[in-house]
Amino acid sequence: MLSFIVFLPIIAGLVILAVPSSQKQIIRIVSLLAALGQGVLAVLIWRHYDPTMAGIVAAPGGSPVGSFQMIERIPWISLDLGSFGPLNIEYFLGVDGLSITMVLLTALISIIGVLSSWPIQKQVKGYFILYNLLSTAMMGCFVALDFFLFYVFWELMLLPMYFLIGIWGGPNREYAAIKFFLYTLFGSVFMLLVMIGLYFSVTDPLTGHHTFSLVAMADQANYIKGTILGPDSVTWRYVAFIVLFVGFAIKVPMFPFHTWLPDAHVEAPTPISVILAGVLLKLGTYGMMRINFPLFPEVYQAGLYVIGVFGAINIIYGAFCALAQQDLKKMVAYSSISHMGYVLLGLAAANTEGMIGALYQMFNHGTITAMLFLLVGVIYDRAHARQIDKFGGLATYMPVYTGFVIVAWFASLGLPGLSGFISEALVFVGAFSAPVTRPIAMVSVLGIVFGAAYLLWSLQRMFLGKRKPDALYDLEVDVDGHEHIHFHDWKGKLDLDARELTMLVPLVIIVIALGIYPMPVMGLITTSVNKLVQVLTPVAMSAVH
Amino acid sequence: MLTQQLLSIGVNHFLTISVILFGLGMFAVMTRKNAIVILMGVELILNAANINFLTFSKYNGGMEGVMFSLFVIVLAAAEAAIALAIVINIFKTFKTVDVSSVDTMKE
Amino acid sequence: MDQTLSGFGTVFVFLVLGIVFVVGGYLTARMLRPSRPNPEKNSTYECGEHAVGSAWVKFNIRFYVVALIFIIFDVEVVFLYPWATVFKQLGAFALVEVLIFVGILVLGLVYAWVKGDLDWVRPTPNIPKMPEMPVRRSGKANG
Amino acid sequence: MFEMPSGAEIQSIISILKGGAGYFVPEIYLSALFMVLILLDLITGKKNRGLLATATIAGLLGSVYFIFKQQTMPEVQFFFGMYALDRFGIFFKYFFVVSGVLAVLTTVIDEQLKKHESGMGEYYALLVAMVVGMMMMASSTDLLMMFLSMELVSLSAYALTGYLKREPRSSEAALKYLVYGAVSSGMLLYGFSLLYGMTAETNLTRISMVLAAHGYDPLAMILAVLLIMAGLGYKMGAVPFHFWSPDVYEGAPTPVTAYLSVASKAAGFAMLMRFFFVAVPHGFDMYVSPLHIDWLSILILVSAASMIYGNVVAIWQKNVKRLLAYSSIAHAGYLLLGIITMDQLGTQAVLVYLAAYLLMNYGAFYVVILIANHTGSENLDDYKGLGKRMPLLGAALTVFLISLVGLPPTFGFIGKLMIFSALLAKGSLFMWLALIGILTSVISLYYYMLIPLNMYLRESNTPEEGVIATGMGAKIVTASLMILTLWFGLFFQPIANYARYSTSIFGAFLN
Amino acid sequence: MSSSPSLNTWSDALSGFSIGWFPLGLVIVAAIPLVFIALYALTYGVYGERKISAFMQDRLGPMEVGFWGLLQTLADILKLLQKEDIVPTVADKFLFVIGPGILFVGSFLAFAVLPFGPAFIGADLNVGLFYAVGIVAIEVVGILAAGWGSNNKWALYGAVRSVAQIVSYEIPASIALLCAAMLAGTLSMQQIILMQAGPNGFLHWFLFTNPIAWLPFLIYFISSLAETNRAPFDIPEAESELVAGYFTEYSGMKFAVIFLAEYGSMFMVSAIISIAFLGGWTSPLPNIGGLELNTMTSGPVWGAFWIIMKGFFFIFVQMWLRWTLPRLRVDQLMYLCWKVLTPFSLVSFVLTAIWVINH
Repeated sequence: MLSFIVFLPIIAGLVILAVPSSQKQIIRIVSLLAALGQGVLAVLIWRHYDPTMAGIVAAPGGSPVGSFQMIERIPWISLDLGSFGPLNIEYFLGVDGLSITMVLLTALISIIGVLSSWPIQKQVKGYFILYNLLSTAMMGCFVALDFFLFYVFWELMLLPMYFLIGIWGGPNREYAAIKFFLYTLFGSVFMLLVMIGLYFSVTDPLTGHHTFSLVAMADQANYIKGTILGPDSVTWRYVAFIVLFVGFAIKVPMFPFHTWLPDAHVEAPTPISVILAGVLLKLGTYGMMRINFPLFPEVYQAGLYVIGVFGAINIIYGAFCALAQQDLKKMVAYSSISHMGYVLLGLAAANTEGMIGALYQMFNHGTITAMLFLLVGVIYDRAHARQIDKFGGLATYMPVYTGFVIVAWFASLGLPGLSGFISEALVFVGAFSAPVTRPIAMVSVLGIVFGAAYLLWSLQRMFLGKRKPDALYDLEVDVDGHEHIHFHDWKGKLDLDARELTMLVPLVIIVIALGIYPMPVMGLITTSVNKLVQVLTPVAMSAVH
Repeated sequence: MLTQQLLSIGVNHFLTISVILFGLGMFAVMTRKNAIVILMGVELILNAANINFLTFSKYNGGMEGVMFSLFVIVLAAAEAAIALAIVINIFKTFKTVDVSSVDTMKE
Repeated sequence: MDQTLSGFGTVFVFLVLGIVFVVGGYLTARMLRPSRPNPEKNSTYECGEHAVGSAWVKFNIRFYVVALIFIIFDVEVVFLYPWATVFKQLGAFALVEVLIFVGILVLGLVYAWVKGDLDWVRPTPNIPKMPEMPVRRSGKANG
Repeated sequence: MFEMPSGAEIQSIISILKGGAGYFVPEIYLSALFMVLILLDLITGKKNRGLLATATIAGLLGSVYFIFKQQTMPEVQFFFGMYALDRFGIFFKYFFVVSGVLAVLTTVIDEQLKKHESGMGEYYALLVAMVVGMMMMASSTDLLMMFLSMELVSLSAYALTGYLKREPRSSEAALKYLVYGAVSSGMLLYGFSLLYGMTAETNLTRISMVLAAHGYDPLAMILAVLLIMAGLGYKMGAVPFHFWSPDVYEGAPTPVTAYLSVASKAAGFAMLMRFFFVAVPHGFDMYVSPLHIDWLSILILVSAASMIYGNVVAIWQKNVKRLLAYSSIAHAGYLLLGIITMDQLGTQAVLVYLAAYLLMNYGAFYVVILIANHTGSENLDDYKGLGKRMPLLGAALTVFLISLVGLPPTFGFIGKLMIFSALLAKGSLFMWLALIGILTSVISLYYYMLIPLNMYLRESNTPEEGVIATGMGAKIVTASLMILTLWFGLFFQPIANYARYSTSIFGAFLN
Repeated sequence: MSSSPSLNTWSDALSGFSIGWFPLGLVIVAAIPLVFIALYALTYGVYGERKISAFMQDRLGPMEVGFWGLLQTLADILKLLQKEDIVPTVADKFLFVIGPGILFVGSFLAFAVLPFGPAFIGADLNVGLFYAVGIVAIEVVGILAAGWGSNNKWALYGAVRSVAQIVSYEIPASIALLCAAMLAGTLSMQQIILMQAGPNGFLHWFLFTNPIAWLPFLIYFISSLAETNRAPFDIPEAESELVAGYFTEYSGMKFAVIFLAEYGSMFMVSAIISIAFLGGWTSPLPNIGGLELNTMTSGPVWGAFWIIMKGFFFIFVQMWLRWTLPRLRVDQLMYLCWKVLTPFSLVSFVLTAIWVINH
């Protein structure tokens, strides 16, 4: 089942390859079908998922695949390396609480992404092939339980993303694409070294051979003394942790490594922004939770404070920057940085509340930011510009649009009753209850205030009041005295059309529903997060040793 | 008499000559700009190696060194042939055999 | 070993004696001959006219080609000499080997032949320009 | 000076030669092919390009049969220990035959060579001669044979480089290749002579035995090794013996460039491994006493310098061939990493990396030629907007470049993975080298991606539009190279296992 | 080395004789060929050539100085010694001076391995034939030095033509000699001659013992003409177009040295051809039953006589040819060398090899 959900898009991509490039509609429909198929599969997985099983790590003496579900484990490569035993790489997929939510999110965002790609006219065939490749890679990352496989999927994301930004992006797309590519590659190449180092340091307790299995790696008992990343190699374990952390932090993006994000977002076409913000950023934090922390728990414990500080910086710095932006999309991009800061803060708390908050925030941020970018895309489609100053009084002329904007904006700033509130609240509860992060949490609360500030201010400037004199649209008064506005190049419906509504309505429903009743997601993740926290706590570690 | 004097020449004498030849060859290679002169420097190097081979062959016994030097001579000739062909072609194209001025491709 | 070396020792004496003879001849002549140089006498001979330009004219490219072919053949022939002295003992196997060796050589010759590298006058416009020299009447015997 | 051998001795020599000839069949066969090609060229006259190319490919593929038969033969050293038949050599024989076939395939499509006024007989013959020479480089176990085979390769390569006589760049490249090549082979030879002086042996195994038994003068040893490194480094195109490679790669006909950058380099590495693993004493004692410098430290320096220099300088290149030239210097650095580990895993990694490099570099050059056929240049600027106009080629080139960077899921990634695995398996000893390798890989991404960047992200300067037609054959070759690059990126097991099998002959020599 | 004890007795005895460290005996051994060259060049070389050419053209030649002009060459020598030695201002002095020296020394060194009979040879090298072929090639350097050093167009052209011609014809020449070496199975001059010695005189000569040797013999003879720049291969010094070739600028003693070298080479190649194919110092006369002509005409002195006579015979043929055949053009020259002589020399090589294997 997991294989299907991973490879369905790539199959669609192959089908598209065979379709002549003039048949744009067929290409779109094939992609949509693939995405919908993914959605159906995701729902099936969700229905089959047993939330009482934890995952994360194999129980000592138990099954080598732990309590993961929907396992698919096939030997992939087996090489004889002589004195190093065989090199075993497995095709190893599985889900637990950490990944199931992400799988759902990815499937959802994929569907929305395809819908939002509908208006793209330039090289449709190439676009959808790359899109489907990206979709496969993302999904693969979330379900891979073999480090090697994970790495392959991880790197596989880069190239489609590069081209999607670089070819279908805005005027400065070349710079943005290269920057995105270099930053993320810089983060990930070191992962390769750590991966190899881990391979030589970990043995599978069952076979006695070295292994790439993340499940085995998560168990500190499987590390061999005297190897490069063995329990006694303190320095290298610190180095490895930092390297991995930086690699994932670039993806998040964490403060000093964030500069690629605004560029990428501004230049990327709307669907890619949606995917980027909705799924890709989550990979960073997911990687931390899946790989970085469990594999080096003692380093994680030692670095909680630093992680927390970076989280706070992200929250506040992101908000500040958002406040200063003229470009609506850039503002949303910086708001993403700010919101991912909450995830980091939650991770730094190192307790159940914080972790659940973080994971939940990841899911919520995915949906909310997708909405934000979609809405930005809507106005960009019409006006071909996004300067906040160039609008004004849109509420009068585009009431439905404004309604959606208000929901999204409020969800983003964490208004109670909407999903963002619950996750942010949980993060803060966790952060306050952990002594290490308490002072950081106090500072971080300011972020909410700033968040409210930039969101509300932009709302006011764009939607309320009257049309600005230098606005990007013309005002017409018809014979009945009704005022209409008219965008220069826009032939379609002024307010949201059916396709846009199809994308936005489900997201709004999810945001509101999860704000009122978060248990569908919470229930999925709690067991796993508990287990994760247990694996990460010093007590558990000492029990292992 | 003369033969005895000739025989009193030892391995070090030969090696010294070989080193001097090698040094001269390297010097020519490094300082000269004329392709032909550079190739002559290379011939010096090859011959220095030949002297080594023959000396060692004589003083260590064994035929390998002699064989080696024979083949080196042949290869030197082959190399000279190809080198000449290329240099002639260069001259036809560039009207010079100055290596430093044959430099149309930039860094 | 001794004998060979003494053999070449004799050759060395020949060398010395040859040089002595030449140098001696020069010296004797110097003592006997007059020396009354003048610029006209010391000028380069060019059929009694003043020499035009330098002697550094370009040669027919054929000369170089001949040199190339010569180098290859000459060195290969060198290999045959030691073989020639012992091949009776070596028997048929060595003969076959050498025939292959010579066959490759012949192939090279045939190649050069067919490609026209053995023709002194080629149809291609490879005839060098000799700006310093008056144009030759006999275009064929160029050189 | 020397006694004439007696009749019985001569007979025994002859019987040894006769016995050895049976193990030498592929080389003999290819030498015959060389001559047949020349004859064919002479017989058929001018209009024979297709025939010659077909004959070359058929001939090269025919040699696979003989190499295959060798797999079942016992592993021996023959011709008085000058030459070896072993798995290591057989691996490289296959490698060179494949690269030869690819070289012919690239030649067939190259417009520049098509316009060449004189025939192509010599070209293909020299190509085959190089294949023979490189096979011999990989299998030689004697200093003399090593030198001879290396010169055979070099001489053929000089001629091939300057094959476009009317093209100034080609002549210039040939001159530079020749001058540097002659000097470095002279240095190599001088190093050999010193080694011979120290041991009175030319056979690699016996050299190592003598050195082990009697010890050696470290100063003379380091001098000899340095000089030999100069010769081998030249073949490999590693810093600081790389000066020739950018100019030569740029100036030579592109198929030759591809051939040199892959096959000739691989032959250099094969020889390097045989020489350093077998002949010269080695070990990790330099870490015991820092004053003791041996060839391993030289290799480490060379490797690091190559990776850094090649990758950094490549950034500023505007010519794609030149860019690939600098990158090939960098790849020599990566390959050396595998040798530095001095173990079987590292050697295996080198072979896998070479196999990967064969596919991806040839693929890249293949597309570069196809593009140059259309645009008439290899400048990056002329690649603008080509992605749209040649979809398959663009995609394939991107795959090859990604593979050259070393990103999954391509064969190049597997090569890097194996190399770095070998390094890290040694513990933290070579961590810094691995770091250099990784960091320079990131740099390499930048310049490699300049090509897709120009192809896809920038608009063409010329108003031309529409898909550029490429021949069906070229498309098939490109696509199959691309698919192989991806396929082995995912399922590299057979090649890696075969590489391991091939390296097992060094078992006793490696630590 | 397995030279039979009767060989080289005189020269070996001489070379063992030395005063203190000075190898006087060796010097005498070397001086004998030197004197021989000088004498022969003066008498047979210069005078002979003039007389022979005169007779061929039905005239008398030098008649004034001495009886039948016998002292003419002596007068010429005195003239050359006294003549002013002109070195052109633009010449490369060093090359100009050293060129004739190299020429002469190269030519003279070849005489080191020339057996003047069974008992006398400068140095009986085991690679004698090879040495001779090799050392004669040094002349090329001298010619080039002379031509280059003169800095004169005629000289340079002459030198380049001469070098091209000499090196080209060296290929068929050396392959032809190779055939003789194969027949003999040795490269030592004395051994080669011994292989052709026997009671039946000329019937033992390689030229007559097998059906192939006439081919390399002819090839070598033609090539040797070219190697010594003799007519009809004398375009390097073709007086009608190149004045005097590479020695255009030479006068006085240097000119004399060049001439000596030329005549030395002429004799050398003639001697080599007689050694390789015509039995060297062996007597041509066979023992006919009781009439032991061969035994009677053998011995050290007879040997010297025979080899010099054979040499002179070929020199005579060379002079004869000079007045018989027209000069070849450059392209004809190269055609003859590469497309006729070289292929045929290879053919003769293969035939000889097969013949030797089967006998």
